[in-house]
Amino acid sequence: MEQYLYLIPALPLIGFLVLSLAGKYLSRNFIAGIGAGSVCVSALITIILGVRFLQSPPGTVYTQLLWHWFLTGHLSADLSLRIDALSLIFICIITFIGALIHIYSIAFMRNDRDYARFFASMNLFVCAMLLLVMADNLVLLYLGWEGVGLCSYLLIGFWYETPANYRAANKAFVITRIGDTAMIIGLFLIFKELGTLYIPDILIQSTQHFNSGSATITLIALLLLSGGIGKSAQLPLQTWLPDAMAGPSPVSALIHAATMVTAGVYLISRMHTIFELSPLAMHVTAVIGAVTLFMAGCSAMVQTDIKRVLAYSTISQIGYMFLAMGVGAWSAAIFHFFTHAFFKALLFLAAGAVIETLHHEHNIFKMGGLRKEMPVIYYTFTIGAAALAALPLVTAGFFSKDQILWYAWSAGGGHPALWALALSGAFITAFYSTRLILVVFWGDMKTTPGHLPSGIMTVPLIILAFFSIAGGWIEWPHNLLHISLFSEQVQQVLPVTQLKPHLPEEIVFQLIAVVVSLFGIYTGYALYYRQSELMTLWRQSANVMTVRNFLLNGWRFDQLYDTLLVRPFLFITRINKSDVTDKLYTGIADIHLQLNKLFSFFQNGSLRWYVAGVLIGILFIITLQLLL
Amino acid sequence: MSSIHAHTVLIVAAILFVLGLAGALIRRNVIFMLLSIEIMLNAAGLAFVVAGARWQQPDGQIMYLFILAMAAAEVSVALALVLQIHHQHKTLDIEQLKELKD
Amino acid sequence: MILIWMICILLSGGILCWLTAQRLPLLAKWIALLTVIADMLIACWLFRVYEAFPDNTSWFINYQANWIPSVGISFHVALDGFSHLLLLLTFFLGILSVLCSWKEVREKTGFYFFCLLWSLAGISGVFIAMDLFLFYFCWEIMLIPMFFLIVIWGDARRRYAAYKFFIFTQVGSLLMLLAILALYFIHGRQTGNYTFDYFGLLHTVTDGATAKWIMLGFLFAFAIKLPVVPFHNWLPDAHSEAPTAGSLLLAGLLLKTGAYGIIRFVLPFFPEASVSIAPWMIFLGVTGIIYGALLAFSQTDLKRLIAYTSVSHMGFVLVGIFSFSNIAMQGVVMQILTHGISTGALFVMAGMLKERLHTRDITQMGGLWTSMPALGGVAILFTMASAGLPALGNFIAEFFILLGAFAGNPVFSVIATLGLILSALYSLRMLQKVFMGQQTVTVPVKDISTREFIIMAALSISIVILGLFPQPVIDTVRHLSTIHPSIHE
Amino acid sequence: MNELQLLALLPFIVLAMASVIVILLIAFRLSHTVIQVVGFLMMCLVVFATWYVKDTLPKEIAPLFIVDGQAALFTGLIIFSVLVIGLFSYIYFEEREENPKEYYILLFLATLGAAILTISQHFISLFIGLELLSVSLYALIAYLRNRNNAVEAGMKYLILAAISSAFLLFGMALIYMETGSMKFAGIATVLGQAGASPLFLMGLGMIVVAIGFKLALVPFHLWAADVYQGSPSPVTAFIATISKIGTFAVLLRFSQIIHLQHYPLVIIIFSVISIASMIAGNILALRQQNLKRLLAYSSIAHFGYLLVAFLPGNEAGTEAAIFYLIAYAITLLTAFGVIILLSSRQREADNLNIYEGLIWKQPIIASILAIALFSLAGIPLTAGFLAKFFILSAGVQQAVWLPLIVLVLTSVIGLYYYLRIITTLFSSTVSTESMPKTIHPFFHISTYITLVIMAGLLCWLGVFPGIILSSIRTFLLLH
Repeated sequence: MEQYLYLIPALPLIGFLVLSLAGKYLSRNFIAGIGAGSVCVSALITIILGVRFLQSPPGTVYTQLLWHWFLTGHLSADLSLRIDALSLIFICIITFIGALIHIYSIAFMRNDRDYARFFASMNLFVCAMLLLVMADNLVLLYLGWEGVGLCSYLLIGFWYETPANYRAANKAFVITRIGDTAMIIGLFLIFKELGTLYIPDILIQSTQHFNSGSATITLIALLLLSGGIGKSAQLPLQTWLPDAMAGPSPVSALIHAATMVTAGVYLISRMHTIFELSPLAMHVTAVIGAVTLFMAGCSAMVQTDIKRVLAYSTISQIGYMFLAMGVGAWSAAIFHFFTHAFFKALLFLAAGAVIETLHHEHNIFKMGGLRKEMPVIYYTFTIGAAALAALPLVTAGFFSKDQILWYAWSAGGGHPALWALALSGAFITAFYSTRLILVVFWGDMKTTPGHLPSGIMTVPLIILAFFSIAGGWIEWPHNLLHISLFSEQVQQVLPVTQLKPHLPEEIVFQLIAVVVSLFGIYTGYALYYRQSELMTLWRQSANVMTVRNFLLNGWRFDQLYDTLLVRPFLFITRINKSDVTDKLYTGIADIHLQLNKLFSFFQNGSLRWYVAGVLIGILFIITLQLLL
Repeated sequence: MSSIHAHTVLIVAAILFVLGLAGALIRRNVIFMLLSIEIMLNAAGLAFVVAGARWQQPDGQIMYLFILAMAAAEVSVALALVLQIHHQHKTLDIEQLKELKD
Repeated sequence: MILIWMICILLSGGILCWLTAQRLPLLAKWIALLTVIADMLIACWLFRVYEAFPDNTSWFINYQANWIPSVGISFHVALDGFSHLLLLLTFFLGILSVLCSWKEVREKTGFYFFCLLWSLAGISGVFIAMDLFLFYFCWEIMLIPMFFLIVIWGDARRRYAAYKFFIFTQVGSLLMLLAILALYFIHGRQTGNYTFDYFGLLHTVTDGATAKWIMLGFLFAFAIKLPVVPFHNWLPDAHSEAPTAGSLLLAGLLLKTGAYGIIRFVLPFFPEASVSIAPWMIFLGVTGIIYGALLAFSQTDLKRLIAYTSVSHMGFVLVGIFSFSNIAMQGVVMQILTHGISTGALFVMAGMLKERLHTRDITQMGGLWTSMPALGGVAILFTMASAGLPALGNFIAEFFILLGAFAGNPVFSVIATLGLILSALYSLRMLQKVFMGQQTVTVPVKDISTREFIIMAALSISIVILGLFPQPVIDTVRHLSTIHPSIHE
Repeated sequence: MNELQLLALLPFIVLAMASVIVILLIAFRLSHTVIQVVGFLMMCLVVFATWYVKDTLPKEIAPLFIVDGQAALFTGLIIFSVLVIGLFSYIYFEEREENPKEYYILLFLATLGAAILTISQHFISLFIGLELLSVSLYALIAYLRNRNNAVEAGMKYLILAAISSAFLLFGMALIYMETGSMKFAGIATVLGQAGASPLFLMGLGMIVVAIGFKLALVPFHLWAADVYQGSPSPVTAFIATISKIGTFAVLLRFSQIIHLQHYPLVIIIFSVISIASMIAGNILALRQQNLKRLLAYSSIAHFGYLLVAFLPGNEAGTEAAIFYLIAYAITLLTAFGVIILLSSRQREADNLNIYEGLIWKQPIIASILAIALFSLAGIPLTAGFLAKFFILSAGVQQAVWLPLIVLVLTSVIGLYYYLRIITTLFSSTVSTESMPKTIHPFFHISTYITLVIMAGLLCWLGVFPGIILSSIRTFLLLH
């Protein structure tokens, strides 16, 4: 099986090459076939691989060396793939959800002019993302890391003619680049300290080389964390993700919900040893996760653009994953990634379908009453939203989020404050999920729908909906049912979560979580379905509206960065456009021209001046003589 | 002749020389400039003669003869040019000859 | 001997072009193309010879002939892996520069190709000369044809640009000449053997202060050529006013001679002095990275923008060289190659746009991706290369340099790494202004032609190959780790 | 004086006879062409004579002259220059209505003066040579009296040259006064015993004035541009080359015998003069639109460079200076040749407008001029580069850093105006000025061929200077 490993990323790559080079000569069906087909075959191979992997003894690692990339001195990196349980989970999600989204896109993008370009970019993305998670060294990982960044850029700016779109694309690329740069500095530091960039070696050597909590390891961890923060849109580099919704909906589903934005989660869990050696970095991760999940959740509550709601919710959910990792609940984080991928992809695709049907209407308050018109979308969306809201027991989201809430208190790095933030996040999540359903699908119809989505679009939704429910059943809280298929696999790679001593009963926390999320749903229902007076009152209150606008603009982070960084930068570049050092040289040239004028003045044709010149000469010589 | 005496004459020559130079600087008329230059040349000649006398050699006087010959040749060319200038410019004022300049 | 033939082929090809172009301009173009291709083939063939050469640390071709024996000047040319790579780059870009002038140059074709080929000959000479006088000779020779290329076929401000280019480089090179002479006499007095030979002068013992001054003479010339901020001012003007092929050669090759000079001469001749000046050089390099990027960001002239990116990228070269790290040194070589290709490609692209739109002002462009999808794709590839995206050659280069520099100078290396963010900024801005948004140009714009496709394909393939298979390059210049005693891992 | 001594003077005697023969030819009313051809043959004869006497060198003809290798070199260079100038003169004067015949008498007399300077080792011979040169030049400059302000130029040159002669004479008198000898070697002996007195140094300073005037060094350079512009172009070429070569030859000999460079005062004076000349010459030329004036300024700068080679006072410096003069003479003659070829009855080709886009109209002529300018600018592939290289090399050897740095920096300034002319030559707007018709096909073509050969020589010297260098060395050993 190992020798076919390369096919998983290679197939999408071939798809990309064919589509980008020959795209304009191919028919639409053929493009769709290649674009979606390559990823589907990849997914198939992955599934076969996954089955094999599950059958093999624990701790199995598949590796394949493609070629030696470079070797100079101690620095070497190969193009070689490495799959363990952690990678496999990611690969499965990437290929499987990727395949579904590609299939969905066949119909979704049907009428777009740049059909081939779309699939080419999507294929390239899948390839890069696969390389990211399959890399056995950090350089290759970085290749994938930047590759997905590029694809994200290309796809956010897919409709490049609209300024907002390419601005969003630029913003996404630049902000993630800031994180990436920190990350690559982390790579340098790792290499300086350990002399290798081969991931297994790093994990082994770091425990021998560093004392727990030493400054260097903390620095490394924080730098890697910054990379993760950038890619995963965590505080303070989260501002790009809401704008990234400018891309087509399948892009948002694949890149900005299911896969790329979770690359940070992958990186941190991949390098878990380093983080575990640094309690401070772990703590920072947890705090960032908790604060992000809360702040983004708050913003999600007031958004009016359906995709922006989902974008903020994605930031918030990834915040949960960071929180989980920060407290040491590795398995929970990965599990949340797993379930989140399904339901968030589902939500985005469904939202895409809604937007498409409503003639590109993004504002949820201009939607409404779609329950009857598009039932399949309605039900699947509701399932997704329920999973997001963590509706107990029936949705995948519940199982994963419940774990995180529990560990936020109880795990080694847990803290009641973190738990409180996470809990309030759960409430908020439930609230805005409900709000979304109610506003979009209930109430009066405000925009008449156009063509309903075709079967090609709905089938992936149904499949995803299924997994949004069933996906959680492979891992139950151990006090309910003793199923832990997922964590068993993950724990081959990642450490088992350590619990604090003397904890309250777990069931208490679970009940609180259930109550909170149900209360959130109820609040949403109360405010939006019943059109409560409170709502009207709020609408009139200036203070509330200020808060609302503050949240609507994502806590005004954009404005903050604008004043602190963007404007000074633009100012400096603008005043120095003509290069201040040039003044020096034009100054020198000017001096010479002035001297020329001065000397020319003596060339005035008057003979007596010339005689005077001779006189000056002899006087000069005599003076010199007298002086010496 | 004692050397002090020689130096005294040398001072006379130097004064003559400076006078000539001053004349060349101050006078605008070409003829007067040429006259001043003659004075300078003769000052140099005087210096040569004094020097020759100091060393009891005829060389200084020989040199003076050469100077005379040269001055004559020079003045002959100069006067031809002066004629041309007068012919072309109707003036001998050197300040009027400023066609060639930057 | 084969090396001399290579240069002679270029020189005679140039003269032939000039002679034939009066009657048959097309023939002149073909002669030019075939001349460079012939050299390229020889160079490729030499690469196989080189690989078969048992010990690749030494000079596998070494030819010496008398020139002016009375003052110890000889015609000494030699080739090692480093020179060889640069020769390959020279001929590769040479072919492309001929190709991209195919349509652009309509008048005075013969003289144009004469200048082009002679310039290439001078550049090749610089890379193989092993006699300091010969080196200086070639160093100057390559400038004159380039000066003509700019001043005759350049844009509106071509005279200003050409003067600036020539005068800047001349200041440096004359100071270098003084330094060469000083070294020559010091060596001559010590050994009694007055020679300009590289290997002869290599082991000159100079005391600290003298070595420092002589080194500064060399360094000044190379720093202007590289260019190092604040001596970079000639570059944006020259690059932006030159014709496409001129910009290609300037960015792709002429700048590289500066880097080559530092590696080949400054480091081995002045081991101690170069160590003592290293922090300053790294500082200037980092300044260049940041300052160049800031300037690139603010430009509205496309070619000027690309030119400033060169300033930024060459900053990496300086940092890499003076961090005395083996890895960084490999990175420098990679940067030399990949910057030549990627920036060259961007200049070719700018040339294509100018040919179609008759402007270099990016504020007058926009939305061109719609009408030129292929060029848009290529543009993305090369702006991303310029921004240091992995899988493309530039990444390897910058990664090596920064990684190598990090061990010794972590602070500077980190600041230099910030240049990656800035490079993303200016790259994206360029892409956005040219290719994104609503199409502003009303005239119909054609996508790339077959000839242009060949150029772009060659450049694209090479940048990807360098990104994915850099090992042959690394192996070829492995011996550079021995060029300076303090080069370490 | 014995026969061998007379033999050594043979080239100079032949040279002197050349003027006499030309007078006779005029008396017999022979045509310009005949005079030209005879003059040419006489000059060839001088070259031949120099070659013939080469093996008997060195020879001292006491007390006035010494004919050695160095003198032979300079004389050879002077004769070569006058050959070329004579050739150029034909088409230049034939096109103008004035009677050109007497011109050759003056030309050969002036050449004789310069040649005598190269062999003089005594104040009297120095004075005679210099005055022979000067007085002939007064007439030569103003030869075309009705044109081009020639008379004004002549008058300016005359008065200034006469003043400088007066300085020279007074300086000589002072030195004679102090040392009791007018022979260089005699002066050196006295100096060796008694050292330099203030009066002696004063005399030296006055001589420097005269030399500085002849070489057009700052601050005695003010005449140069006006005279260059006003003179007929062949005469300008003469002033720029032969007159300066002769003067420099005598300066060199004087300094060699007296060991001038041992006096710090002299070194300082010459350093300052050299630096000032380099700066002023190059800066004055920056915006000059008149090619002849521009060449005047450039030659001011070039003699500043030359003094850098003179400063060290060593053998390498002498070699470098001689090589420099050779390269410089060829270069300037080439440049003036082009000017002469492009000049017509109506106007001198000295305005830069005429040269616009010349390369596209007359590619060969323009290329020749471009090569000459590159050589002046000191760009490789041309003799000018190697010349500058040897100067730098001589300077570095003696570590005269300040003048060297100034040399480097000012030659960069100089680059600007050379490039300016070159870009004018290559500019895409072609000058509308009509080119003169060729009236005298034979002389026109021979001038043309000479120019091509000289340009070729420049390139050849620029790439393979070996032969010239070694022959300079052989000649210098004859002393």
